[in-house]
Amino acid sequence: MSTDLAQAADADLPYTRQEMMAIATGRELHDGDLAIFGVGLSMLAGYFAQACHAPNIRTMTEGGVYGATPVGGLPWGIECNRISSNATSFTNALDALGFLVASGRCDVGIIGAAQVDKFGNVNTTGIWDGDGIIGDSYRLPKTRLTGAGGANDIACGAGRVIIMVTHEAKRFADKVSYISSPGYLDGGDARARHGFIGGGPSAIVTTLGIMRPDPETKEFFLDAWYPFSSVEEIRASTGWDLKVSPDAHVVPEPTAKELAALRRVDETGMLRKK
Amino acid sequence: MSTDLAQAADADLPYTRQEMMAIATGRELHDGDLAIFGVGLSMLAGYFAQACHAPNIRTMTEGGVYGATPVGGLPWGIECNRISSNATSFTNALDALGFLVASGRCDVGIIGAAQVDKFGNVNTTGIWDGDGIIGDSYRLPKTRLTGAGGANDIACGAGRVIIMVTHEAKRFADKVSYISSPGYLDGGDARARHGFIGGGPSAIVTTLGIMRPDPETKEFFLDAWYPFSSVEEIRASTGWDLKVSPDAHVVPEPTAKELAALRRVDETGMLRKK
Amino acid sequence: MSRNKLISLAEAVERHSWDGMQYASGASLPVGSDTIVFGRELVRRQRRDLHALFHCNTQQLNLLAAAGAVSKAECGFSGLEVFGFANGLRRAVETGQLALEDYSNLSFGLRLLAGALNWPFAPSTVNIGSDIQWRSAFAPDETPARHKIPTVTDPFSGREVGALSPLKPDVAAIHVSLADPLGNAIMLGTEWSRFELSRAAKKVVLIADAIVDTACMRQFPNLVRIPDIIVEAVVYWPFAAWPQSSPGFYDVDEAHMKAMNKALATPEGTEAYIGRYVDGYTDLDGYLDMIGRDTIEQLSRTGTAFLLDPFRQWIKTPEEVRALASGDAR
Amino acid sequence: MSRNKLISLAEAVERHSWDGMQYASGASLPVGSDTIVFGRELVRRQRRDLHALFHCNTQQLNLLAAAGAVSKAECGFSGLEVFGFANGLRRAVETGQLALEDYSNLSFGLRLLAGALNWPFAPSTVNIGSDIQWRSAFAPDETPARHKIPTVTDPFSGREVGALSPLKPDVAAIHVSLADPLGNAIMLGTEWSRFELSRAAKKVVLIADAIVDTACMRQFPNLVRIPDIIVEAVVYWPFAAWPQSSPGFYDVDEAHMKAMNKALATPEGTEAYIGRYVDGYTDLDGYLDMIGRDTIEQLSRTGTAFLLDPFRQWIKTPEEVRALASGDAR
Repeated sequence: MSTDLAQAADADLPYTRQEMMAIATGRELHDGDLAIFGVGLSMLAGYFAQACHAPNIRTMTEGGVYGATPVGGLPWGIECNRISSNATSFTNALDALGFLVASGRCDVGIIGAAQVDKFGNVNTTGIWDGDGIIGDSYRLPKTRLTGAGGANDIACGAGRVIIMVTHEAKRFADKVSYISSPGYLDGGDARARHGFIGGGPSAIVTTLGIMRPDPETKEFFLDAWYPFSSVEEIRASTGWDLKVSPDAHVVPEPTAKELAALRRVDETGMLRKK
Repeated sequence: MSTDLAQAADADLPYTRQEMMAIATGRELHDGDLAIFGVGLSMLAGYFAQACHAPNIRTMTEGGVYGATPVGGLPWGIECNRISSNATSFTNALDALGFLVASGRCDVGIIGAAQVDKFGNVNTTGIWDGDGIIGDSYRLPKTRLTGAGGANDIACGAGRVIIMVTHEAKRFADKVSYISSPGYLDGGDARARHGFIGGGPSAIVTTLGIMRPDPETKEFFLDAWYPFSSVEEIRASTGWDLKVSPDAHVVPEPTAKELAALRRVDETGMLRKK
Repeated sequence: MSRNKLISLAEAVERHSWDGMQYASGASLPVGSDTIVFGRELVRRQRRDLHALFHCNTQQLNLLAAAGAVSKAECGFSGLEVFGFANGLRRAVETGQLALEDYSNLSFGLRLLAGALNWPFAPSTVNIGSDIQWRSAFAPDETPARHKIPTVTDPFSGREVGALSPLKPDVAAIHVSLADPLGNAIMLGTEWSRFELSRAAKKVVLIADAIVDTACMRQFPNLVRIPDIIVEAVVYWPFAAWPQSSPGFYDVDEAHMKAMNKALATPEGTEAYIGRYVDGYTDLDGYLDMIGRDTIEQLSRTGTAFLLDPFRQWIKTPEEVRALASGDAR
Repeated sequence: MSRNKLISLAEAVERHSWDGMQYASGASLPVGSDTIVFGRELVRRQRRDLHALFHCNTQQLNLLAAAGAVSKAECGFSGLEVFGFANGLRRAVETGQLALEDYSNLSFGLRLLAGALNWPFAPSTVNIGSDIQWRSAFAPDETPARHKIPTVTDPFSGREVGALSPLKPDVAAIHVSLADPLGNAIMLGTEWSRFELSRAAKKVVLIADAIVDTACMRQFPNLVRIPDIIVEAVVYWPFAAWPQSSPGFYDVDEAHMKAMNKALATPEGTEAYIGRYVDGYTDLDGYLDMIGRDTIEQLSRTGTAFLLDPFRQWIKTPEEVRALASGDAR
């Protein structure tokens, strides 16, 4: 199914695909969680959860910004004045990513991805020519991306990780070109080799649906689609032969309460843009 | 020579032995040094140097107290309000002892000792029965002392270390019962085995005189005595066969300026007590 | 978003202490901010077999050791600075009632850092080559001690450095100058290793000399080195560090420091001290009476009082704090 | 006791930068406090072959890379957050003009920590098992990379963790909110890793949005996370982080962030940008004119302005600062 058609269909929805993704991500957060958000969509999804159904979520950004909520629209960064204007505490990177995440204290983190593979490994570093794989020797990327930032640290340390990503075939690879942030590596109990305290990605939430890891193999399967998407569309937009859970189901539409909460957080309408 | 006789002699001096020791220690500090002081005499000696001849000394305590001078008398501790009332910066232990001392940044530290040996090793941990040596197995000390505190860290990291100690034979051992803070260990280049960035003790300043390490063997020899002490008294009060430098000399008496500066710092007359 | 965590001291000690726990305090210094009053309550409740992790000894450890509440302790420094040896701790060590494992002030801080980061070890360029490395009170027969500070080889240079074991206390009682009811806290004066301890401990109980509005924290977020998200409980207790000092609030009580340390030198003195200064009050008012209102006034005339000026407008009165407390204040 | 260290920006760059140096900044984040104006001066003076150590990329590294001043860089994050990819840095990497070594935001901070502590390495439980460990732009032929993040065995458990190499930059230019002439500094907002960087660097130059009396530092010593004893020079330069933000002082300049990043995407755009925004001013007044007085007024209307309120009474006017400066202010 083409993106054009999908977007045409969106015109009839009272919410955007991005909003559905943010709400589906937010639903993964539980009241009381110590939660770390990255910049952009991740932050909106997290603060949406706090505004909607998880008022006692304990929020932080990797900047060491605690007790804050965005003011004046989506912050331009995790240290932006829009998130620095009502914090109760400012510390630093070692505190946030080290003492609170690498320590295993953080319950959940939300990260983004330029590319993700079937074991939930994330690439945000580069795209290489040819087969897209960096190869035996290091070589120059065709397209340099942003690097790992705090996502590698969250991927190693957070109790569970939710990966948010726009659903396009080129972004869903059988194997990412470069593992910037580890998911389940080559599957199974591969994480144990490195002693990661974090549990790994619990969900990949996309603009089309939700994938979850098989408890044994750790390969991600399709768990749910949205009211506006379908199993076929999702499989066609995924770069590996995506398995579908026998229990796969449609994700409940955003409620009026959810949309209202999300839009209070997304004051400048970032997610309303189609 | 008995301590009683020595103290009787002191009655004629316009300064006490403790004051002479503090001044002699202070003279070891140079303008511009980044200097760390411990509690008690060490702090008085250090701030005396700043008040007298080294105005641009950069002072710190292991509490992470910067830019302060004692107010109201000798501080009861390195964090006492008497040193906390005019600081320009308060940080913490890791900063002071780690970033600034273990890093090798600190030029000079002043430490005390319950017992010191001919290689400048310091014991502040305990005194054991019998030969005074802890023995092959750990055993209970007859007298438990204060432990190492920050002195071990200063002994390992500071560019040079000045040891201040009351001169009594029982405190000057051929070999200390327990090395709480390393001097030159068993002499020569033994420090190099452990890669210490600090240079080791440059002087032992006592209530009777000043000892310095032989450049090769690192055994401490007598370099100077005070106007009120003598080579004989010092050798008799030292638990090893103390060598005397051919250049050994008498330490110049405190000047009026020095005494005035010291007494401004020692507001409550701690060092005036005999 | 966080909940009101104000509870009484009695409730905090009841809920957050137990026999045999690894208990940390003293991530302060012997004359400064420590939760001495938490230790008094531990003695009153006759907690036993504590494994004390005190960066430095304070009058709290001195009292706990004298009272026989501690069977193991680890310290960077075990004296009382200018007040001399800690007689209660010393007596417990010399009689073998308490095994005291020695570190230094840097290495103890690094062990808290390692605990906070969940590192299996922290590298150390200190303590190596001295008896701190070779001797272990916890493994007395092993000489040299092989498991206390083993060496590790730097993979870059081949150089050997020490490896320090991480500390993760079960409970840390941390003294702070100002806390809000949610558990955000400001420390005045050196923080020593309270920052690292608050991250290394499994549970953090704050004991604050004063309670302020959260608005104070939003005005000075860079001063809030302990954020509410890692705090279990907040106890309001003025003069909590007495006879030690709290910058901004009160000076060290020199007379009581000396008298207390003298008392703790003997079992009889300790018993008398506990009778008078542990069992001698049942609530905050009684505690302040016990210290003496004159003494309180005198100690409050500290040269550091100006440090508190920017925060006074947010300090709640004892009545306001009582109204806020979720439990019954004692 | 410390001396007046106020010097002009030109003098600071003249004295404290050289071709080929290991230069650190960006111990801030891509939208926050960074010494962008120091980078403009480095470009103006055509410094070359810099080895840039930026915890995160900022518009400073983006500009330096676009201008061809950097041959090696190490980063934890190399984008511009919501502003997207850093086009200048990206172009330099994709053309092979600059070798970019990747770390993460925690590991970069830990490397500064290791540098500050003079550790030969820092243990790491992150970056291992990913291509950050296996791939090295500085040793492209070595796959897997063996010297970038080798493993080290925990002597307590036998577990393998990563070993991170320490960072000790030759010079760090650190943006702070407030500095006194001696070099004591207060940061408002996240300090990110400026605390650790200030201890890891061999030389520290502070660029402050405002200069205050030392009395301000004595009122708030717990906020003075960078003490004068480790500082070489202090530069007064309002809007030093522009177009990035400085909490308390000004918001991010969204329009310029985008325009700047767009310009740096091409050599032509970079040349035009330098002509206008690097060579386009000769002194502080000219710099502020270049930003635009209207823009300055608008950016100063920040929701974080209240953070500065407690300190305003000590802020010196530009004339007072000029009178204090030991060198000629440009």
